[in-house]
Amino acid sequence: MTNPLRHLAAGAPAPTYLLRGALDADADAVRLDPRLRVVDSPRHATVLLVAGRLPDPLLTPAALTHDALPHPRASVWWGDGDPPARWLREAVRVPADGDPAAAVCDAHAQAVLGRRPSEPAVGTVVDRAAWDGVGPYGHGGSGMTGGTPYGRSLPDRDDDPRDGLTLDVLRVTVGPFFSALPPGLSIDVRLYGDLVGACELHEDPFATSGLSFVAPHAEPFERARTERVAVANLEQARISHHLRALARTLRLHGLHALSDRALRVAVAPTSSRSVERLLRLVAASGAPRAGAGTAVLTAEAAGLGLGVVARASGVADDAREHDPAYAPLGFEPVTQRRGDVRARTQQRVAEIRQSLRLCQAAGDAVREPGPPVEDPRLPVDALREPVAETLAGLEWGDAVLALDSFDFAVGTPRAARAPAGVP
Amino acid sequence: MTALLFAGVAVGAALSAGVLTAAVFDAAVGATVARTAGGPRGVLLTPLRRAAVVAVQRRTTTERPDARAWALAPALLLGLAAVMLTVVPVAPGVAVADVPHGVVLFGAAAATVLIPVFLQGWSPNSAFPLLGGYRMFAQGLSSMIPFALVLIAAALPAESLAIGDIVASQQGLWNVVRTPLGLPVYLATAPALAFWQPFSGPAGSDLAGGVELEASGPHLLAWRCAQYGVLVGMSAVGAAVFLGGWAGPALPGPVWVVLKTLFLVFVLVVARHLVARVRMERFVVGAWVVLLPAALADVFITGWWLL
Amino acid sequence: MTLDALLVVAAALVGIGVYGALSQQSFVMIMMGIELIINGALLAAVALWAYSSGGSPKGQMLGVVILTVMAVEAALGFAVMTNVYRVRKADITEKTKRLRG
Amino acid sequence: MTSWAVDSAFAVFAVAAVVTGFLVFRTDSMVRASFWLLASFVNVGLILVLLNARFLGFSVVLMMAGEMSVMAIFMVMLMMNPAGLNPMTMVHQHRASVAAGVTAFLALAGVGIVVDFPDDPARQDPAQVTAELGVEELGDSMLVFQTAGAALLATMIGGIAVTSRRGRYGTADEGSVPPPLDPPDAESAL
Repeated sequence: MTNPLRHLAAGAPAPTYLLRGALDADADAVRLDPRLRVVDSPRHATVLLVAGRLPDPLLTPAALTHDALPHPRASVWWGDGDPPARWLREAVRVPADGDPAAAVCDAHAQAVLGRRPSEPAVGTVVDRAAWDGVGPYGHGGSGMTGGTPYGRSLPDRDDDPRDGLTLDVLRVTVGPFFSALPPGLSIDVRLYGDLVGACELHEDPFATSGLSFVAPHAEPFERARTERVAVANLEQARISHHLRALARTLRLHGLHALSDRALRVAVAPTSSRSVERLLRLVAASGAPRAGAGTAVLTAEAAGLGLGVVARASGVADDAREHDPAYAPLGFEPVTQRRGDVRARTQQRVAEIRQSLRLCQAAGDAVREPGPPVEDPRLPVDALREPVAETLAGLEWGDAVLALDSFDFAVGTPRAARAPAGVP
Repeated sequence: MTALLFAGVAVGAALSAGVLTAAVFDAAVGATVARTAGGPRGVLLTPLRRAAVVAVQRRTTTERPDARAWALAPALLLGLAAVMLTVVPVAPGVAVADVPHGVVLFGAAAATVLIPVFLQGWSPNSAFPLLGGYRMFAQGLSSMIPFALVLIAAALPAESLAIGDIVASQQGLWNVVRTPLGLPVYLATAPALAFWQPFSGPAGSDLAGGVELEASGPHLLAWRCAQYGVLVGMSAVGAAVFLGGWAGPALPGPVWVVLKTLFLVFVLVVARHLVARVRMERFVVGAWVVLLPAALADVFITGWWLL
Repeated sequence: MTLDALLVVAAALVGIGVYGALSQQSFVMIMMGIELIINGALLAAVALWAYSSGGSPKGQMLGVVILTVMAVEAALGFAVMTNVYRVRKADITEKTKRLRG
Repeated sequence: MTSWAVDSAFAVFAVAAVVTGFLVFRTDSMVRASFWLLASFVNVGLILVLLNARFLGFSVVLMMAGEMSVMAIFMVMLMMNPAGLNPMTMVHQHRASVAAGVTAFLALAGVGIVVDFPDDPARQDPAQVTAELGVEELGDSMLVFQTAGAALLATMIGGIAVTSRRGRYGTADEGSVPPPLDPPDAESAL
């Protein structure tokens, strides 16, 4: 087993598939570790990193994802307490405050060098009945294409929304671990070729299972409800939050290196110059200009209490406007008009710049608890149905970008976005 | 028979050297953009190490794939990349296949790239790779015609379809000046045929890898090498057809060929890391409304110049 | 490689094409049969140019015309098929009995 | 190239062209069928290259790669069984078709063998062949060439007109209903 190829492979950055659980936000720092490389498809990974506790409904999909990894494979359970599933008991364990990158790197080397046996399949294999058909040519149950080949019913037929041709429709459920969606979120889609027909967003499984969590960078928003927090801290947290969202968007645009850079700026304490340079590169890439006119959320539909999303639709709803701590800083809410994907991305970029200014102006000003906090995290439940409606009729890539532009924060405690209550 | 063997070795060597260099460029530019601390040793070794990981992984399979077509796809793509490299002349009269119809042969190979990419997407019997295959057809069919037209425009001054003659015709003035719209249109369509970012929709991250999604192990390694190979082949022909091939001061001809090829590879790699993916619909509209008229204008401008 | 051998291959392609065009129910498959027939014709035309025309360029011209015919056939075939499918929701010949009028 | 090399290459390409052409109608999967057809065309293209008609040969490959892509899309779009997971046979008048195919083959092959074509092979080198074709296209046969171009233009316009959903009298598919699966019913329904 000591052949040079395997040694070379053992030294590579470990290709890791991230099973995004309650520690998803903490995993942003892990993504930047040069010892591993987070990949988009479990087929390309050797290590499955389970980042934090998973709600019960996600355990079966998690096992199936585990089985999609090619041999040799290993999994790492990152979190405190007992692993949520039996198959994770044999996995390498790292406590929540440990160093998952080192563990992943080690597990990768052990697996590749054959020092640790590759993990067997753990998911329940659904036995699809072999199907021979019943017609004179074995061509199906009823008519030309009846029957349920291999345990799946045949696709429906429906008129194509663009052209009116009656064609097959594919019903698929995407998620909960699809790398382009928020963690744990699944959507049911009717695909007309590459066009999304009716679709439905599932509920946030973390919130419904009572497994809500607070990302470390969002802690100031939680504390600000009850404690005194420096304004600069709050605005730093906001910059970090928006940069993380921007990093995810860039990844969807195929700009992985730029996305890593955005994440690096988001995770480390930032100087306004490095943020400004990053934003210039991002603007030059054309990514923030994408999605004009797609997934429009009108001002009426957006309503109040949606933070960034509402402001991108032209609703000047910002809790900071009525916050005494912000009054001396000359705060004015920034808004966009159109409420489409482009407006939301540009709103985010504009708010990063605004927060940079506020940070500098604030000095060591402190915010007193009391008035509602302007929290950038948007729970899924706030917009589930309107978002599903805006996705209908988009090409799949546009739909993914559109969903991403809302920047849903799964697992957010329900109190986080209290209705602003300001007309 | 020895000549054939020699040709095979030459193309194989050029292909592997090209693929490796492109991968190193990719790692270097990526690390610079991402501000990753790595150092030159890391940049040189990382592509090799990553390739080694993929090589030691075992293949996975899907439920009822078309195994033969799936296995064929990377082999076919590698073959096409090799065909593209055979027609590149490195010095007057020196090419692995100095055929009198080099441009047409290259065009045919570039057009055929659609087929292995679609097969790679269709064979695994999985939804997202299939969507990647559709995207490749939409992208490839709309970029093929402008791609072929600018090549024809570049062949006009040479009055020959042989790439060697096209290079020879540029000794005074390179085609990048003489057919001014040629290189821009070429650089907008060649990466589309090589499904290379910013035209990476067929293998996009919104499809979790698209046509690559279900591939793993040596199959994936061959596939990725083949993609780099196609990229290098397109750059090599682009350098010969638009940048004067072996022409250049001081250095010997073959060195210029390599340098110009690497320059184009570098441009495409930088574009990969700094330009966001072009939406499918936007690309198709752009190809028919902007690139096709531009390519036709290129043909007319060149013709007018020659008259 | 002789003219006879080439013409036999071309005839085989035409024969398969005729079989396909007549036996298939699906419009697309019928078009495939027609394509094969044209393919055979192209081969025969170029073979005759190569072996018994003294290299007259007119023979190749015929090849170019055959390629054009192939393109026209495919484009119009798909167009008509799309329209029949749109109007009659039929993708096989058996479903278009009403075309008899 | 030596003659035995050409002969053996021809034998390979010829057998491959015919076999892949036959497999088009022998597979359950419509996508596979279109790629078999592409393989048949590529092999014919290679035979054309052997015959020194290289421009035509490469053009066939270039054209067919695009055309078969479109064909495959239509297959996935309109056919009930694009992936071939579902064994099926969709043929009618099978025997008559076999007879017609065999007859066509025998008749044409017979004509090819029996008729004594003039023995006057082309002797130009490949580059010259293409140059002559170019001169012919824009010289003596310009009218033919232009007609082909006009025909293609007409095809494009006609194709778009026929496929377009929006027509002069409203949408094309207004009131269209899927025909019953059983043809006799379709007759009686009228």
